Amino acid sequence: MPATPTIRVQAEPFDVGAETAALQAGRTDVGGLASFLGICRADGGLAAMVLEHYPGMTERALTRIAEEACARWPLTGCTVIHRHGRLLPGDPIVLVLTASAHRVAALESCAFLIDWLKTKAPFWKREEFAGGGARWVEAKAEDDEAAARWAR
Amino acid sequence: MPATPTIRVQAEPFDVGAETAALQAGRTDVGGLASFLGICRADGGLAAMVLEHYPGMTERALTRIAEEACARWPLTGCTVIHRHGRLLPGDPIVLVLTASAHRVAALESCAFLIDWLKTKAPFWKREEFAGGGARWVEAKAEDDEAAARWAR
Amino acid sequence: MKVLYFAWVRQKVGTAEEDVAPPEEVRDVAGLVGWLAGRSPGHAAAFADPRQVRAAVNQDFATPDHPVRAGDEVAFFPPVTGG
Amino acid sequence: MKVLYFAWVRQKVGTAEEDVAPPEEVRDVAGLVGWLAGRSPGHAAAFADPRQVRAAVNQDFATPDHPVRAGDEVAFFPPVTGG
Repeated sequence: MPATPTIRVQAEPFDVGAETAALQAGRTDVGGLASFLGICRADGGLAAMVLEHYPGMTERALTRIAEEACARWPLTGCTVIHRHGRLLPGDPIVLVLTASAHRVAALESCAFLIDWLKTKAPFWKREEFAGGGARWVEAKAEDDEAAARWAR
Repeated sequence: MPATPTIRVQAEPFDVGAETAALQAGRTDVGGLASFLGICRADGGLAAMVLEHYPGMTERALTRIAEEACARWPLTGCTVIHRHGRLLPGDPIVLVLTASAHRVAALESCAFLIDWLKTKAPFWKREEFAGGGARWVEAKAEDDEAAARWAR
Repeated sequence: MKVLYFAWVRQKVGTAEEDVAPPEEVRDVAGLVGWLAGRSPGHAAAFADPRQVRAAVNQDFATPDHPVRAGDEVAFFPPVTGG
Repeated sequence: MKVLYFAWVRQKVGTAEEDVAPPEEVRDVAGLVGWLAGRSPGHAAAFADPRQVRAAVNQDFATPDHPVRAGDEVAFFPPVTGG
Protein backbone atom coordinates (compact mmCIF):
# COMPACT_ATOMS: atom_id res chain seq x y z
CA MET A 1 0.00 0.00 0.00
CA PRO A 2 1.42 3.42 -0.89
CA ALA A 3 2.47 5.64 2.02
CA THR A 4 0.06 8.34 3.15
CA PRO A 5 1.67 11.75 2.61
CA THR A 6 1.72 14.50 5.20
CA ILE A 7 0.60 17.84 3.74
CA ARG A 8 0.64 21.16 5.55
CA VAL A 9 -0.13 24.67 4.33
CA GLN A 10 0.71 27.15 7.04
CA ALA A 11 1.89 30.67 7.83
CA GLU A 12 4.25 29.44 10.55
CA PRO A 13 7.86 28.33 9.97
CA PHE A 14 8.70 24.61 10.10
CA ASP A 15 11.52 22.61 11.64
CA VAL A 16 13.56 20.62 9.08
CA GLY A 17 15.20 18.46 11.76
CA ALA A 18 11.89 17.56 13.40
CA GLU A 19 10.21 16.77 10.07
CA THR A 20 13.17 14.60 9.05
CA ALA A 21 13.02 12.72 12.35
CA ALA A 22 9.26 12.24 12.04
CA LEU A 23 9.65 10.30 8.76
CA GLN A 24 12.01 7.86 10.48
CA ALA A 25 10.36 7.61 13.89
CA GLY A 26 9.77 4.05 15.03
CA ARG A 27 10.85 2.40 11.78
CA THR A 28 14.02 0.78 10.47
CA ASP A 29 13.05 0.29 6.82
CA VAL A 30 14.10 3.79 5.69
CA GLY A 31 17.42 3.71 3.86
CA GLY A 32 17.38 7.16 2.31
CA LEU A 33 15.71 10.46 2.93
CA ALA A 34 15.85 13.20 0.31
CA SER A 35 14.73 16.75 0.89
CA PHE A 36 14.38 20.07 -0.82
CA LEU A 37 14.06 23.27 1.17
CA GLY A 38 13.05 26.40 -0.73
CA ILE A 39 14.18 29.67 0.83
CA CYS A 40 13.29 33.33 0.21
CA ARG A 41 16.26 35.03 -1.53
CA ALA A 42 17.08 38.73 -1.23
CA ASP A 43 17.44 39.31 -4.98
CA GLY A 44 17.64 42.85 -6.30
CA GLY A 45 16.64 44.68 -3.17
CA LEU A 46 13.79 42.34 -2.21
CA ALA A 47 12.41 43.35 1.20
CA ALA A 48 9.66 40.76 1.55
CA MET A 49 7.78 38.07 -0.36
CA VAL A 50 4.04 37.70 0.10
CA LEU A 51 2.64 34.28 -0.79
CA GLU A 52 -1.05 34.12 -1.63
CA HIS A 53 -2.79 30.78 -2.07
CA TYR A 54 -6.20 29.24 -2.70
CA PRO A 55 -7.28 27.68 0.60
CA GLY A 56 -8.94 24.34 0.01
CA MET A 57 -7.59 23.85 -3.52
CA THR A 58 -4.02 24.16 -2.25
CA GLU A 59 -4.32 21.25 0.16
CA ARG A 60 -6.19 19.29 -2.49
CA ALA A 61 -3.50 19.93 -5.14
CA LEU A 62 -0.59 19.15 -2.80
CA THR A 63 -2.27 15.94 -1.63
CA ARG A 64 -2.81 14.85 -5.21
CA ILE A 65 0.82 15.59 -6.19
CA ALA A 66 2.14 13.76 -3.13
CA GLU A 67 -0.14 10.76 -3.69
CA GLU A 68 1.14 10.60 -7.26
CA ALA A 69 4.73 10.48 -5.93
CA CYS A 70 3.79 7.73 -3.45
CA ALA A 71 2.20 5.74 -6.29
CA ARG A 72 5.15 6.15 -8.69
CA TRP A 73 7.96 5.40 -6.22
CA PRO A 74 8.17 2.90 -3.33
CA LEU A 75 8.18 5.55 -0.61
CA THR A 76 7.90 4.80 3.09
CA GLY A 77 6.78 8.38 3.70
CA CYS A 78 6.54 11.85 2.19
CA THR A 79 6.02 15.30 3.68
CA VAL A 80 5.19 18.53 1.87
CA ILE A 81 4.93 21.80 3.82
CA HIS A 82 4.30 25.10 2.04
CA ARG A 83 4.05 28.43 3.80
CA HIS A 84 1.85 31.38 2.86
CA GLY A 85 1.75 34.99 3.97
CA ARG A 86 4.57 37.46 4.36
CA LEU A 87 8.13 36.06 4.30
CA LEU A 88 11.47 37.78 4.68
CA PRO A 89 14.78 37.03 2.93
CA GLY A 90 16.27 33.90 4.50
CA ASP A 91 12.86 32.53 5.55
CA PRO A 92 11.98 28.98 4.53
CA ILE A 93 9.09 28.76 2.03
CA VAL A 94 8.63 25.11 1.16
CA LEU A 95 9.86 21.75 2.37
CA VAL A 96 9.64 18.50 0.42
CA LEU A 97 10.81 15.33 2.17
CA THR A 98 10.72 11.82 0.73
CA ALA A 99 11.78 8.61 2.45
CA SER A 100 12.39 5.22 0.87
CA ALA A 101 14.35 2.02 1.38
CA HIS A 102 16.48 3.10 -1.60
CA ARG A 103 18.20 6.35 -2.45
CA VAL A 104 17.15 6.61 -6.08
CA ALA A 105 13.44 6.51 -5.19
CA ALA A 106 13.92 9.17 -2.51
CA LEU A 107 15.99 11.48 -4.75
CA GLU A 108 13.81 11.17 -7.85
CA SER A 109 10.50 11.58 -6.04
CA CYS A 110 11.81 14.65 -4.21
CA ALA A 111 12.77 16.32 -7.51
CA PHE A 112 9.42 15.28 -9.01
CA LEU A 113 7.48 16.79 -6.10
CA ILE A 114 9.14 20.18 -6.21
CA ASP A 115 8.92 20.35 -10.02
CA TRP A 116 5.22 19.48 -10.01
CA LEU A 117 4.43 21.69 -7.07
CA LYS A 118 5.86 24.68 -8.93
CA THR A 119 3.36 24.26 -11.76
CA LYS A 120 0.35 22.58 -10.14
CA ALA A 121 -0.09 24.10 -6.67
CA PRO A 122 -2.11 27.34 -6.49
CA PHE A 123 0.39 29.73 -4.92
CA TRP A 124 1.30 33.19 -6.15
CA LYS A 125 4.33 35.18 -5.07
CA ARG A 126 4.39 38.95 -4.76
CA GLU A 127 7.76 40.62 -4.29
CA GLU A 128 8.03 43.82 -2.28
CA PHE A 129 11.16 45.95 -2.69
CA ALA A 130 13.08 48.16 -0.31
CA GLY A 131 12.31 51.16 -2.54
CA GLY A 132 8.57 50.64 -2.02
CA GLY A 133 7.70 48.95 -5.32
CA ALA A 134 6.05 45.57 -5.64
CA ARG A 135 5.41 43.07 -8.40
CA TRP A 136 3.84 39.67 -8.94
CA VAL A 137 6.39 37.02 -9.85
CA GLU A 138 5.79 35.70 -13.36
CA ALA A 139 5.63 31.99 -14.09
CA LYS A 140 8.75 30.63 -15.79
CA ALA A 141 8.73 28.53 -18.93
CA GLU A 142 11.62 26.53 -17.45
CA ASP A 143 9.35 25.45 -14.57
CA ASP A 144 6.82 24.08 -17.07
CA GLU A 145 9.65 22.26 -18.84
CA ALA A 146 10.94 20.83 -15.55
CA ALA A 147 7.47 19.53 -14.71
CA ALA A 148 6.96 18.18 -18.23
CA ARG A 149 9.89 15.78 -17.98
CA TRP A 150 7.88 13.76 -15.43
CA ALA A 151 4.91 13.38 -17.79
CA ARG A 152 4.12 9.84 -18.87
CA MET B 1 34.89 31.54 -6.93
CA PRO B 2 33.48 28.09 -6.17
CA ALA B 3 32.22 27.51 -2.64
CA THR B 4 34.51 25.67 -0.21
CA PRO B 5 32.87 22.40 0.84
CA THR B 6 32.63 21.22 4.44
CA ILE B 7 33.79 17.60 4.80
CA ARG B 8 33.59 15.54 7.96
CA VAL B 9 34.38 11.88 8.61
CA GLN B 10 33.33 10.97 12.12
CA ALA B 11 32.06 8.24 14.42
CA GLU B 12 29.56 10.58 16.09
CA PRO B 13 26.03 11.23 14.86
CA PHE B 14 25.22 14.55 13.16
CA ASP B 15 22.35 17.01 13.39
CA VAL B 16 20.51 17.51 10.08
CA GLY B 17 18.74 20.66 11.31
CA ALA B 18 21.97 22.28 12.51
CA GLU B 19 23.85 21.42 9.31
CA THR B 20 20.99 22.80 7.22
CA ALA B 21 20.96 26.03 9.23
CA ALA B 22 24.75 26.36 8.92
CA LEU B 23 24.56 26.49 5.11
CA GLN B 24 22.15 29.43 5.32
CA ALA B 25 23.61 31.29 8.28
CA GLY B 26 24.19 34.98 7.64
CA ARG B 27 23.32 34.88 3.95
CA THR B 28 20.24 35.63 1.84
CA ASP B 29 21.43 34.33 -1.54
CA VAL B 30 20.40 30.71 -0.94
CA GLY B 31 17.19 29.85 -2.78
CA GLY B 32 17.27 26.08 -2.50
CA LEU B 33 18.86 23.50 -0.29
CA ALA B 34 18.82 19.83 -1.29
CA SER B 35 19.84 17.01 0.98
CA PHE B 36 20.26 13.28 1.07
CA LEU B 37 20.40 11.43 4.36
CA GLY B 38 21.48 7.77 4.24
CA ILE B 39 20.21 5.63 7.09
CA CYS B 40 21.07 2.13 8.35
CA ARG B 41 18.20 -0.23 7.44
CA ALA B 42 17.30 -3.36 9.43
CA ASP B 43 17.13 -5.65 6.38
CA GLY B 44 16.96 -9.41 6.88
CA GLY B 45 17.75 -9.51 10.58
CA LEU B 46 20.56 -6.96 10.49
CA ALA B 47 21.73 -6.20 14.03
CA ALA B 48 24.50 -3.72 13.25
CA MET B 49 26.51 -2.23 10.42
CA VAL B 50 30.25 -1.65 10.85
CA LEU B 51 31.74 0.96 8.54
CA GLU B 52 35.47 0.72 7.93
CA HIS B 53 37.28 3.49 6.05
CA TYR B 54 40.75 4.57 4.97
CA PRO B 55 41.68 7.53 7.18
CA GLY B 56 43.42 10.20 5.14
CA MET B 57 42.28 8.94 1.75
CA THR B 58 38.62 9.22 2.83
CA GLU B 59 38.84 12.95 3.57
CA ARG B 60 40.88 13.43 0.40
CA ALA B 61 38.34 11.57 -1.77
CA LEU B 62 35.32 13.33 -0.24
CA THR B 63 36.96 16.73 -0.65
CA ARG B 64 37.72 16.00 -4.28
CA ILE B 65 34.15 14.85 -4.99
CA ALA B 66 32.69 17.90 -3.25
CA GLU B 67 35.03 20.29 -5.03
CA GLU B 68 33.98 18.73 -8.32
CA ALA B 69 30.32 19.43 -7.42
CA CYS B 70 31.16 23.03 -6.49
CA ALA B 71 32.92 23.45 -9.85
CA ARG B 72 30.12 21.92 -11.92
CA TRP B 73 27.19 23.70 -10.28
CA PRO B 74 26.85 27.26 -8.94
CA LEU B 75 26.64 26.26 -5.29
CA THR B 76 26.72 28.67 -2.39
CA GLY B 77 27.76 25.82 -0.10
CA CYS B 78 28.03 22.07 0.25
CA THR B 79 28.42 19.74 3.23
CA VAL B 80 29.31 16.04 3.23
CA ILE B 81 29.40 14.11 6.51
CA HIS B 82 30.08 10.36 6.56
CA ARG B 83 30.17 8.25 9.69
CA HIS B 84 32.36 5.25 10.39
CA GLY B 85 32.34 2.61 13.10
CA ARG B 86 29.46 0.57 14.44
CA LEU B 87 25.95 1.75 13.54
CA LEU B 88 22.56 0.35 14.51
CA PRO B 89 19.39 0.14 12.41
CA GLY B 90 17.86 3.62 12.20
CA ASP B 91 21.22 5.35 12.69
CA PRO B 92 22.20 8.03 10.15
CA ILE B 93 25.24 7.06 8.00
CA VAL B 94 25.79 9.86 5.55
CA LEU B 95 24.55 13.39 4.93
CA VAL B 96 24.95 15.33 1.70
CA LEU B 97 23.71 18.92 1.66
CA THR B 98 23.94 21.34 -1.27
CA ALA B 99 22.83 24.96 -1.36
CA SER B 100 22.36 27.19 -4.39
CA ALA B 101 20.42 30.21 -5.57
CA HIS B 102 18.47 27.82 -7.80
CA ARG B 103 16.74 24.54 -7.09
CA VAL B 104 17.98 22.58 -10.10
CA ALA B 105 21.65 23.16 -9.17
CA ALA B 106 20.96 22.08 -5.58
CA LEU B 107 18.99 18.95 -6.55
CA GLU B 108 21.36 17.78 -9.30
CA SER B 109 24.56 18.32 -7.32
CA CYS B 110 23.09 16.49 -4.34
CA ALA B 111 22.31 13.43 -6.49
CA PHE B 112 25.75 13.66 -8.12
CA LEU B 113 27.49 13.75 -4.73
CA ILE B 114 25.78 10.70 -3.30
CA ASP B 115 26.21 8.73 -6.56
CA TRP B 116 29.93 9.55 -6.75
CA LEU B 117 30.52 9.02 -3.06
CA LYS B 118 29.13 5.49 -3.37
CA THR B 119 31.81 4.53 -5.90
CA LYS B 120 34.74 6.83 -5.10
CA ALA B 121 34.97 7.13 -1.32
CA PRO B 122 36.93 4.38 0.50
CA PHE B 123 34.28 3.00 2.87
CA TRP B 124 33.39 -0.66 3.39
CA LYS B 125 30.27 -1.92 5.11
CA ARG B 126 30.13 -5.08 7.17
CA GLU B 127 26.72 -6.36 8.19
CA GLU B 128 26.28 -8.23 11.46
CA PHE B 129 23.16 -10.32 11.92
CA ALA B 130 21.05 -11.15 14.96
CA GLY B 131 21.91 -14.86 14.48
CA GLY B 132 25.62 -14.08 14.89
CA GLY B 133 26.71 -14.18 11.25
CA ALA B 134 28.43 -11.33 9.46
CA ARG B 135 29.26 -10.44 5.86
CA TRP B 136 30.92 -7.68 3.88
CA VAL B 137 28.46 -5.82 1.67
CA GLU B 138 29.29 -6.34 -2.00
CA ALA B 139 29.56 -3.40 -4.39
CA LYS B 140 26.56 -3.05 -6.71
CA ALA B 141 26.79 -2.70 -10.47
CA GLU B 142 23.86 -0.26 -10.28
CA ASP B 143 25.98 2.07 -8.15
CA ASP B 144 28.66 2.11 -10.85
CA GLU B 145 25.95 2.85 -13.42
CA ALA B 146 24.50 5.66 -11.30
CA ALA B 147 27.94 7.24 -10.98
CA ALA B 148 28.68 6.76 -14.69
CA ARG B 149 25.77 8.96 -15.76
CA TRP B 150 27.67 11.97 -14.38
CA ALA B 151 30.79 11.22 -16.47
CA ARG B 152 31.68 13.81 -19.06
CA MET C 1 -22.17 30.42 -8.52
CA LYS C 2 -19.23 31.52 -6.39
CA VAL C 3 -16.35 33.21 -8.25
CA LEU C 4 -12.93 33.66 -6.61
CA TYR C 5 -10.03 35.79 -7.81
CA PHE C 6 -6.38 35.52 -6.82
CA ALA C 7 -3.15 37.54 -7.17
CA TRP C 8 -3.25 40.31 -9.80
CA VAL C 9 -6.58 39.06 -11.15
CA ARG C 10 -8.03 39.77 -7.69
CA GLN C 11 -6.35 43.19 -7.59
CA LYS C 12 -7.69 44.20 -11.00
CA VAL C 13 -11.24 42.95 -10.36
CA GLY C 14 -11.11 44.69 -6.98
CA THR C 15 -12.63 41.85 -4.97
CA ALA C 16 -11.54 38.39 -3.81
CA GLU C 17 -14.91 36.73 -4.13
CA GLU C 18 -18.39 37.34 -5.48
CA ASP C 19 -21.62 35.45 -5.96
CA VAL C 20 -22.91 35.71 -9.49
CA ALA C 21 -25.88 34.37 -11.43
CA PRO C 22 -24.87 34.39 -15.10
CA PRO C 23 -27.55 33.90 -17.76
CA GLU C 24 -28.28 30.48 -19.16
CA GLU C 25 -26.09 31.01 -22.26
CA VAL C 26 -22.99 30.95 -20.04
CA ARG C 27 -22.18 27.24 -20.14
CA ASP C 28 -18.41 27.00 -19.86
CA VAL C 29 -15.33 28.76 -18.44
CA ALA C 30 -14.76 30.76 -21.63
CA GLY C 31 -18.40 31.91 -21.63
CA LEU C 32 -18.14 32.92 -17.99
CA VAL C 33 -14.96 34.93 -18.68
CA GLY C 34 -16.75 36.84 -21.46
CA TRP C 35 -19.73 37.55 -19.25
CA LEU C 36 -17.66 38.55 -16.19
CA ALA C 37 -15.52 40.91 -18.33
CA GLY C 38 -18.64 43.03 -18.91
CA ARG C 39 -19.44 43.52 -15.22
CA SER C 40 -17.03 46.41 -14.50
CA PRO C 41 -13.91 48.15 -15.84
CA GLY C 42 -11.91 46.17 -13.25
CA HIS C 43 -13.31 42.87 -14.54
CA ALA C 44 -12.57 44.01 -18.10
CA ALA C 45 -8.95 44.82 -17.17
CA ALA C 46 -8.47 41.47 -15.41
CA PHE C 47 -9.72 39.51 -18.42
CA ALA C 48 -8.24 41.81 -21.10
CA ASP C 49 -5.82 39.04 -22.14
CA PRO C 50 -7.54 35.76 -21.35
CA ARG C 51 -4.34 33.81 -22.18
CA GLN C 52 -2.80 35.26 -19.00
CA VAL C 53 -5.59 33.93 -16.81
CA ARG C 54 -5.98 30.37 -15.54
CA ALA C 55 -9.14 28.86 -14.11
CA ALA C 56 -10.25 26.22 -11.65
CA VAL C 57 -13.73 24.74 -11.33
CA ASN C 58 -14.56 23.24 -7.96
CA GLN C 59 -10.86 23.42 -7.02
CA ASP C 60 -9.51 21.56 -10.06
CA PHE C 61 -7.64 23.29 -12.88
CA ALA C 62 -10.03 23.73 -15.81
CA THR C 63 -9.67 24.55 -19.50
CA PRO C 64 -11.83 27.20 -21.26
CA ASP C 65 -14.26 24.53 -22.51
CA HIS C 66 -14.89 23.15 -19.01
CA PRO C 67 -18.62 23.38 -18.16
CA VAL C 68 -19.81 25.67 -15.36
CA ARG C 69 -23.13 25.39 -13.55
CA ALA C 70 -25.06 27.12 -10.76
CA GLY C 71 -23.54 26.03 -7.45
CA ASP C 72 -19.99 25.69 -8.85
CA GLU C 73 -16.97 27.37 -7.28
CA VAL C 74 -15.00 28.94 -10.12
CA ALA C 75 -11.62 30.63 -9.58
CA PHE C 76 -9.51 32.83 -11.85
CA PHE C 77 -5.82 33.54 -11.32
CA PRO C 78 -2.44 33.98 -13.08
CA PRO C 79 -0.17 30.99 -13.77
CA VAL C 80 1.01 29.67 -10.39
CA THR C 81 4.42 30.63 -8.96
CA GLY C 82 4.80 28.71 -5.70
CA GLY C 83 7.56 26.43 -4.54
CA MET D 1 57.03 0.91 1.35
CA LYS D 2 53.94 0.94 3.57
CA VAL D 3 51.14 -1.45 2.58
CA LEU D 4 47.63 -1.11 4.02
CA TYR D 5 44.76 -3.60 3.83
CA PHE D 6 41.07 -2.91 4.36
CA ALA D 7 37.83 -4.89 4.84
CA TRP D 8 38.02 -8.58 3.84
CA VAL D 9 41.44 -8.10 2.25
CA ARG D 10 42.67 -7.07 5.71
CA GLN D 11 40.94 -10.03 7.33
CA LYS D 12 42.44 -12.53 4.89
CA VAL D 13 45.96 -11.09 5.07
CA GLY D 14 45.64 -11.02 8.86
CA THR D 15 47.07 -7.54 9.36
CA ALA D 16 45.99 -3.95 8.67
CA GLU D 17 49.41 -2.61 7.79
CA GLU D 18 52.94 -3.75 7.08
CA ASP D 19 56.24 -2.29 5.95
CA VAL D 20 57.71 -4.18 3.03
CA ALA D 21 60.80 -3.90 0.86
CA PRO D 22 59.98 -5.67 -2.41
CA PRO D 23 62.82 -6.50 -4.84
CA GLU D 24 63.70 -4.15 -7.66
CA GLU D 25 61.67 -6.10 -10.24
CA VAL D 26 58.48 -5.01 -8.48
CA ARG D 27 57.71 -1.84 -10.37
CA ASP D 28 53.92 -1.52 -10.45
CA VAL D 29 50.75 -2.43 -8.54
CA ALA D 30 50.32 -5.71 -10.42
CA GLY D 31 53.93 -6.69 -9.68
CA LEU D 32 53.45 -5.84 -6.01
CA VAL D 33 50.29 -7.97 -5.84
CA GLY D 34 52.21 -10.95 -7.28
CA TRP D 35 55.04 -10.49 -4.83
CA LEU D 36 52.78 -9.94 -1.78
CA ALA D 37 50.72 -13.04 -2.65
CA GLY D 38 53.82 -15.16 -2.00
CA ARG D 39 54.41 -13.84 1.52
CA SER D 40 51.92 -16.07 3.41
CA PRO D 41 48.87 -18.27 2.87
CA GLY D 42 46.78 -15.30 4.11
CA HIS D 43 48.26 -13.01 1.48
CA ALA D 44 47.72 -15.70 -1.14
CA ALA D 45 44.04 -16.00 -0.14
CA ALA D 46 43.53 -12.22 -0.22
CA PHE D 47 44.96 -11.94 -3.73
CA ALA D 48 43.59 -15.25 -5.07
CA ASP D 49 41.29 -13.34 -7.44
CA PRO D 50 43.02 -10.04 -8.21
CA ARG D 51 39.92 -8.76 -10.04
CA GLN D 52 38.17 -8.55 -6.65
CA VAL D 53 40.86 -6.29 -5.20
CA ARG D 54 41.24 -2.55 -5.78
CA ALA D 55 44.35 -0.51 -5.04
CA ALA D 56 45.35 3.01 -4.08
CA VAL D 57 48.84 4.49 -4.32
CA ASN D 58 49.50 7.43 -2.03
CA GLN D 59 45.75 7.68 -1.33
CA ASP D 60 44.60 7.85 -4.94
CA PHE D 61 42.86 4.96 -6.70
CA ALA D 62 45.40 3.21 -8.93
CA THR D 63 45.23 0.72 -11.80
CA PRO D 64 47.43 -2.43 -11.96
CA ASP D 65 49.97 -0.67 -14.20
CA HIS D 66 50.44 2.22 -11.76
CA PRO D 67 54.13 2.47 -10.68
CA VAL D 68 55.11 1.80 -7.07
CA ARG D 69 58.34 2.95 -5.42
CA ALA D 70 60.06 2.79 -2.06
CA GLY D 71 58.38 5.30 0.25
CA ASP D 72 54.92 4.91 -1.34
CA GLU D 73 51.80 4.15 0.68
CA VAL D 74 49.96 1.39 -1.18
CA ALA D 75 46.55 0.12 -0.09
CA PHE D 76 44.50 -2.92 -1.16
CA PHE D 77 40.79 -3.32 -0.57
CA PRO D 78 37.53 -4.59 -2.08
CA PRO D 79 35.33 -2.31 -4.24
CA VAL D 80 33.99 0.44 -1.99
CA THR D 81 30.49 0.24 -0.46
CA GLY D 82 29.97 3.47 1.46
CA GLY D 83 27.17 5.99 1.27
